[in-house]
Amino acid sequence: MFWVSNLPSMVPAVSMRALTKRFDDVVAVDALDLDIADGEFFALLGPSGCGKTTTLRMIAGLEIPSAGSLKIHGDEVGTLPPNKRPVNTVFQNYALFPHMSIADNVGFGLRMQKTPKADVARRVGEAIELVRLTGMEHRRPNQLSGGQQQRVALARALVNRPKVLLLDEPLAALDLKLRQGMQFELKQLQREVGITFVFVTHDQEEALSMADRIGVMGDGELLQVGTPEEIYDQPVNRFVADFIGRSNFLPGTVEDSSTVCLTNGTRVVVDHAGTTGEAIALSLRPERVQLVDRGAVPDGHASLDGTIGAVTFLGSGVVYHVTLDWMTIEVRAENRPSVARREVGDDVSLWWRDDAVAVVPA
Amino acid sequence: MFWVSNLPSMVPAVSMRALTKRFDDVVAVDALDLDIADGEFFALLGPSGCGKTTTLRMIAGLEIPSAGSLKIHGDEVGTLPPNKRPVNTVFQNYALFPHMSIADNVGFGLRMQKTPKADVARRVGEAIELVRLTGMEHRRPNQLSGGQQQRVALARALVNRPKVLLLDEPLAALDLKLRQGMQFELKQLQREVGITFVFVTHDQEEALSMADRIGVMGDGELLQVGTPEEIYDQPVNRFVADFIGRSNFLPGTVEDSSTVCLTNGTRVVVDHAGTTGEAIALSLRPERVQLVDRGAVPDGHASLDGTIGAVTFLGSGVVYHVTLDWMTIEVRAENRPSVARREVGDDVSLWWRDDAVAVVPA
Amino acid sequence: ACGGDDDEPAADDTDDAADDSGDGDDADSGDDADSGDDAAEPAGDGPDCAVDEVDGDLFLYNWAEYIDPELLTAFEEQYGVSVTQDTYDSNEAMQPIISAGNSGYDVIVPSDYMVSIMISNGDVMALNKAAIPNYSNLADDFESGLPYDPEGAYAAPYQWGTTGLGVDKAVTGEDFPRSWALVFDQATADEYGTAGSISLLNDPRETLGAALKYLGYSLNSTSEEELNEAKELVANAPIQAFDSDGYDENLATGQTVVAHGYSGNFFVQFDEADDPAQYEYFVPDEGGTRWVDNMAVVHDAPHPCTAHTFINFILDAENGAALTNWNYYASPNEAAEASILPEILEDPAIYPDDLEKLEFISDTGDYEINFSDAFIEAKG
Amino acid sequence: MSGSSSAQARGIARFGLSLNVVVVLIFLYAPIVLLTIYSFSGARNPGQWGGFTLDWYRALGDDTRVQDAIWVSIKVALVSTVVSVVLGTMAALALERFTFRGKKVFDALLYLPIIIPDVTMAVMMLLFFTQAFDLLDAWFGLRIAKGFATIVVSHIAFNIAFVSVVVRARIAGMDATLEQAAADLYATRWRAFVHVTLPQIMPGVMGGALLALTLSLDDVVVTQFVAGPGSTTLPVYVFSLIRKGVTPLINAVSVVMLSASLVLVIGSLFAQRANQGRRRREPAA
Amino acid sequence: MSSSSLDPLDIVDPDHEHHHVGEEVERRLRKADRRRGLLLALPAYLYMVLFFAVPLVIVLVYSFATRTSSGSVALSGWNLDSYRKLGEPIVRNVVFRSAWLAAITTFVCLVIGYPYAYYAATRRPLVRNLLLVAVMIPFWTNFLVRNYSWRLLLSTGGPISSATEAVGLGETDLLFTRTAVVLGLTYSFLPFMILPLYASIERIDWRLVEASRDLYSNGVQSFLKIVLPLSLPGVIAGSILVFVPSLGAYVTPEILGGGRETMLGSYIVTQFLTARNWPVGASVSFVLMAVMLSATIVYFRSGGKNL
Ligand SMILES: Nc1ncnc2c1ncn2[C@@H]1O[C@H](COP(=O)(O)OP(=O)(O)OP(=O)(O)O)[C@@H](O)[C@H]1O
Ligand SMILES: Nc1ncnc2c1ncn2[C@@H]1O[C@H](COP(=O)(O)OP(=O)(O)OP(=O)(O)O)[C@@H](O)[C@H]1O
Ligand SMILES: NCCCCNCCCN
Ligand SMILES: [Mg+2]
Ligand SMILES: [Mg+2]
Repeated sequence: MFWVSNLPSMVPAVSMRALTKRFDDVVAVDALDLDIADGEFFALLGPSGCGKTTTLRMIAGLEIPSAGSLKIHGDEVGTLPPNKRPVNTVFQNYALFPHMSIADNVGFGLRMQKTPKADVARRVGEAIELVRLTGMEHRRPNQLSGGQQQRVALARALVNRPKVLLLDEPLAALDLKLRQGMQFELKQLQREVGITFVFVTHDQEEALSMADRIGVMGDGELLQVGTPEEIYDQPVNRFVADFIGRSNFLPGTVEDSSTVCLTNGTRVVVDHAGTTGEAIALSLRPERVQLVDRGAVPDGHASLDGTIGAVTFLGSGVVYHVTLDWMTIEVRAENRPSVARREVGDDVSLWWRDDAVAVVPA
Repeated sequence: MFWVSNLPSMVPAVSMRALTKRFDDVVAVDALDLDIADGEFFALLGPSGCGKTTTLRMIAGLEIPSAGSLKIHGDEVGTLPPNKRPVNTVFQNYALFPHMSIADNVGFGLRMQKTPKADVARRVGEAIELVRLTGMEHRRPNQLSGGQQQRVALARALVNRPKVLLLDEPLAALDLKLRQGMQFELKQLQREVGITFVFVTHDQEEALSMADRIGVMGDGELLQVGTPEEIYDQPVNRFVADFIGRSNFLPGTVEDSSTVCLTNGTRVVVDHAGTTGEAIALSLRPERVQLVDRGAVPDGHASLDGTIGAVTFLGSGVVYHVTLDWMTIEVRAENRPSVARREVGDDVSLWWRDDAVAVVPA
Repeated sequence: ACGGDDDEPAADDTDDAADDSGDGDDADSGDDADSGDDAAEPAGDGPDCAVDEVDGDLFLYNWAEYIDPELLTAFEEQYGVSVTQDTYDSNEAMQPIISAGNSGYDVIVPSDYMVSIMISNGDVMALNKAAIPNYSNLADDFESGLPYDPEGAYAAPYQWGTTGLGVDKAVTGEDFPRSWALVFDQATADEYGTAGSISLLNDPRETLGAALKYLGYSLNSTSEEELNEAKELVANAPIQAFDSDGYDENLATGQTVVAHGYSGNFFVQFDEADDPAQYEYFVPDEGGTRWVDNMAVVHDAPHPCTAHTFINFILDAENGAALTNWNYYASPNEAAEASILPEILEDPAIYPDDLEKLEFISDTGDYEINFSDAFIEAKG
Repeated sequence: MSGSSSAQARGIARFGLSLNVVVVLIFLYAPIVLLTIYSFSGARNPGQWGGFTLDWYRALGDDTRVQDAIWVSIKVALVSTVVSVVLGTMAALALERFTFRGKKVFDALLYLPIIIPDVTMAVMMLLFFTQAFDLLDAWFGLRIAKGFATIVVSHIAFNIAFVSVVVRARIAGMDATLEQAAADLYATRWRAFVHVTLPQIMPGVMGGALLALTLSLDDVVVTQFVAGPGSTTLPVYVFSLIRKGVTPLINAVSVVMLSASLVLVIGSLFAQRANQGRRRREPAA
Repeated sequence: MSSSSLDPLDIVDPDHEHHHVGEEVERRLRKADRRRGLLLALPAYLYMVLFFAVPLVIVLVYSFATRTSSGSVALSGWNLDSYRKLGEPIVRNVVFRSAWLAAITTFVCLVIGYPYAYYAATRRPLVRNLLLVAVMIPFWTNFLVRNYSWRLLLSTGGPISSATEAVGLGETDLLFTRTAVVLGLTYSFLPFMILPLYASIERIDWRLVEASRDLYSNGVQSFLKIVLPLSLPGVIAGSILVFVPSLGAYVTPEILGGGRETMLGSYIVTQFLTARNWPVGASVSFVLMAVMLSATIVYFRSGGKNL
């Protein structure tokens, strides 16, 4: 490996305190507090316009914060120009220099840092090898496929051995099949080089499968930070639950600390219901709902009766839209020969394990 | 509903015979034979450059076939210019007219057909209502979000009540969340209006969840046509199996009509193995592999022993990369509290039901 | 008394020109041949026009600001035709337009050397003198014996003048040599403060001609050595600019101290100055150029009779006087002198006493190229 | 907005850029300001200040020769602009959107008017017209004279080239699928052109028209050679004055034409802006 | 836009009869498309052939003819004399001098035009349009008057001279100098530099600049390594559009330069008018055009389409 792995340290790689960015009257990023640990693969996730790119650009130095503090490895960098930060970026559209060869693209940062010529050549060669593009050094970016361009962008950033690598939707322009391949590679690479990755995406599955921790943003604010499992299984609110994966929201009222009364009157036992009388919703993931013949619900579980309204085949699974009197619930079943397929119109019952739901504010 | 539903008929909506398109020395579409039924939602799927767009463009009349026959509702249309075909297209980038209001965009086709003014106004209003954009008639395309633009493009095509609607990756530019929403809407809409949809995508899950039938293309040729389930469960070859969903390919040799001997010597019972002695591969979907503690395989099933090499959390599921001596197998498990999570390094055994595999040429 | 006794070379040239006229026809792109033939006819029988006959409106192609518009109005009223005048800024721009044919003009006003070029090219038509009785109003030396058209067969003199130097006496003082040395001699130029503040005409014949004159040669010299000498002189003179367009203004604004140019322009300019006495125009003692602008009828004039009538009209005594009283150039029209303002008539700068030292520029044929090349080289 | 925060120059560079803009604007307008001032000068010599006067504007009102020349100029400019915009736009479309025999020759032919020296073009047009007229006379007995038409024809000959270069740049940047979308929506080629292509390339067409207008209004040499009696344009008239002295009358003419075009240009800019503003204010449900 | 000029396109649309598909039909349709292209080009094509190419051929023929002693052209005895003349020192001097002056002019236009175009291209749309129109407006006045105005500005005792004197720099005697010529040419052709530059700078993807900043370039390096190379098409287009007419200029060098620097344009005018030597005027023009056309075609065909 051609870089020295960062030694584990207690100082966060990136540390933001009340970091804020205003554009005229728009608050793009609103008082963010966040520490990203050294060597971590951190994903920023959120809908379009929520401030992900702006956050990344502040870390990169491409945008000056309006307020707050921003430290990289302990040093305040708030107004340092981008060329003076130990940070590199992989841009969404790659931003490869169209008038330079692949080798020149990759070596650009080193040359700008006045690295000795021989070193540049060697390190460029190593970086190009790392992303498996050896032999293409002399091509121009427009002579490469999307996936190859993506790798050049990666090599161009990594070759500088940044303390933090920022990636703004690096895979968004690739088609699904290629994207899946690159996700895997990127994750591998991050493990190998041990550099802190801050990764922006709006594809939840991408974030879930790649990140050590995820920060979910909405409207300039950080809504939840946690491991993929925490975020998926214990979303703090409806927005997070819905944005990360699909979810059914069953409205109800808290009866006591472990019981919720759904709108249709069904009583449901949950782990932590909240304050009595509070209007809440149960977040229930489609794959956690059990679909059985009408009435075949095991004892001791709340159950809902309904009819199959629509069936969507997804390949690895099937989604049933089950119509209840008062709402429609999505149920995901594995596509296995052992699992019986239901038809539209079938009468069914739904049930779930008590620990399968999360209570979120209504 | 403002259009007359097409009466069911035996005449296919689109019928291609040996339809071929050559660009100089590139054969973009190679002797396609395909009938698309009236009212069907047909998806064309395949990797980049396989000829999907070219096929669609021939149907639309934007490309003249080099050879073969192309009929729409029984009429040969091979060289008819696009403006004389009862077909409309939703372009990938929408191709909305930037200098016209939404209403003018939607009414364009009707005006070109010299529809009386009052009719134009009424039908444009209905179409805009159909795609839920009422109130935005007077905006310009650049004042709409991606999803809204997509709906305008749809309305602009549908308002003409075409016999066939062509959609070239209409959702590719939308972000995942929005795309999922639009998939559902589009499918609904197609059911409502009963128009034949020919839909191009390279997103398999999109094709699987939306289409009545799917045609998988590769290199200008049609490799397989069938319902989503047929394509997913009985792929005709490795390419189709891999392209539609993920799959593990276990190499082996046919021993007799119902037995395959895998490379590692394991004997596996299958439904239709093929010719004795033939080198084949077993296509085994990750979600059909059962992951159990080492040795806990039910009797009567072939089993493979391995170790968990990597775990990828996907939200609704978890993918285990199981390392065997001779290959790695992906296994997908549901993410449910009832299913125990495995850790990297766990020793496990794999098994599957006999009908879970498909035999494909090696 | 002076014009007829012109130098030999000029006379020779006229002969050359006459000889060349045949070539000129061949040379003319085929279709001009007919009109060329007309022009090549022996002088004297122009178009069959009666005195005061008009055969249509008049189309006049003239130098800018060269005629009192009221004179044109008078012609229109007198003969019931309308006059369309377009203007040009140089003989050289006018000639190809006329020469090409189909120009649509009836009367043009070429300068002396251009008249001979145009005669040999067949660009102008022989005059029917019978239709121009006022031709006899011309002074004797203008009526005949002009080197470029000795018989007066093609052209009727319009105005004449000289080329010389205008000087800003505020710089030079009153007491400076009236000599080309002011321009060509470094020491003299330094002495009178003209060095680096001189403008010469941007015209090979005029400027090299001035140098030739200073050197004591004819300005129509076709000697290579003499031309070379003149070229060197111009090349080494302390000149600020070669300027045919704004030399008078530049003198008046102090940009230059000495300017080479045409007499009439200076007078108009000096008149405008706060103190006209600050400036002086003179023809240097070594001699200078005398020029005559002439009216001629275009070879394919659509209205030759109106053209003759117009020439006759201008040659009228009163009209000729009006012309000079308006544009401050000397009139060749002797009969007009009675009505010319005395201050014009008595101004030696306009009507020089000593015509001996003046020379006409004549066309040198192939040698023109040497002049133009030499001038380009001299300019650097 | 094309410049992002870090693309926008900061500090000294920013100051230098702004300073350069100011310097360029002063450079461009200093002569214009001066000629405007002198249009109010009482002196006949444009270099001397002769006290404030409106005489030259009054003289302009009386001077039919100048007025005629202005009208000829304007008519020539308008006609040649309209024709060259039509022909140049068609040529641009053909070159950008089609292949056809002789395309390369056409392409090269369209660059020639941009690089030919003015006099050469003047001489060649003069020779061409006179010889063509002689031929027409000899063959058909047609007698044609140079004049307004020959000026227009010559101006079109150079303007087509300038228009097509500008329009081509615009077409090259245009999304071709828009035309396909129009065809798909039952538009014939012609209607697709009118309703979709033309509005899209309009900025290029307008730019080309502006350039053609400027070139035509400013041309001297070609015009002088191909003009006929009575069809003098303003620049040719002004040029012929060059030896006798250009009076402030011509400054006054310049000021009048400048003001007129300024009103037109600024008017259209604001109309455009008001238009955009209205669009922006439309209901955003 | 005249409708008749485009209508024929629809007439050649394939009819309903041509329903059988195949290479033959494809070829025929492609041919129809080519015909359509030709039809579209035809009005301008014919126009340019009749009213430009034919006249040009006439002068081309003249360039092989001989000047008669009266200065007309003898259309006989064809020869290459006028082309031989181009090799003489006098012509070479003129060519070198004008190329040098045109190059300086081009350089000055580039140096002041580039930042202007850059500034304009990075403003919001209204400011952008105003800055571009501001470049065009002076050209709505008469070109001779503009040149005279410069003459006044530069003259001894004129505004510039007075200004420099007032600030203690002494009088500046710029009129009738080489500087004045360059100044005047720069003034005349600056818009032709700014417009294509603006077009190509405006098209630059600014994210590339950010990427370079991210890769440790300072502002100057980003400009030199990214912006400048990417705007090269505009630089070249602008340079052609300034260089070519500067070479051919003749009024400005005479009015502002005091006629002391014979430029190629003046030389050609002199040949056609003063010397009445049309064969040489024509041959110089043709060689100039041939050189420029090759340069232009090489550039424009290699992908740049700017103005
Ligand atoms: N330069 C700018 N000027 C004004 N507003 C801006 C600017 N850049 C971003 N914004 C606004 O700030 C908000 C956050 O934008 P940002 O680009 O960070 O969102 P994002 O989360 O990256 O979205 P996406 O997923 O669409 O890329 C948006 O409302 C956006 O319109
Ligand atoms: N106009 C053309 N000229 C030459 N080749 C072409 C043309 N259009 C398409 N091709 C070639 O034909 C093949 C099929 O292209 P097509 O656009 O139909 O693919 P596609 O399946 O739509 O791909 P994608 O998913 O990338 O859109 C490709 O190899 C492409 O390069
Ligand atoms: N390069 C010569 C093109 C002819 C156009 N002449 C326009 C002159 C504007 N001053
Ligand atoms: Mg973003
Ligand atoms: Mg495609």
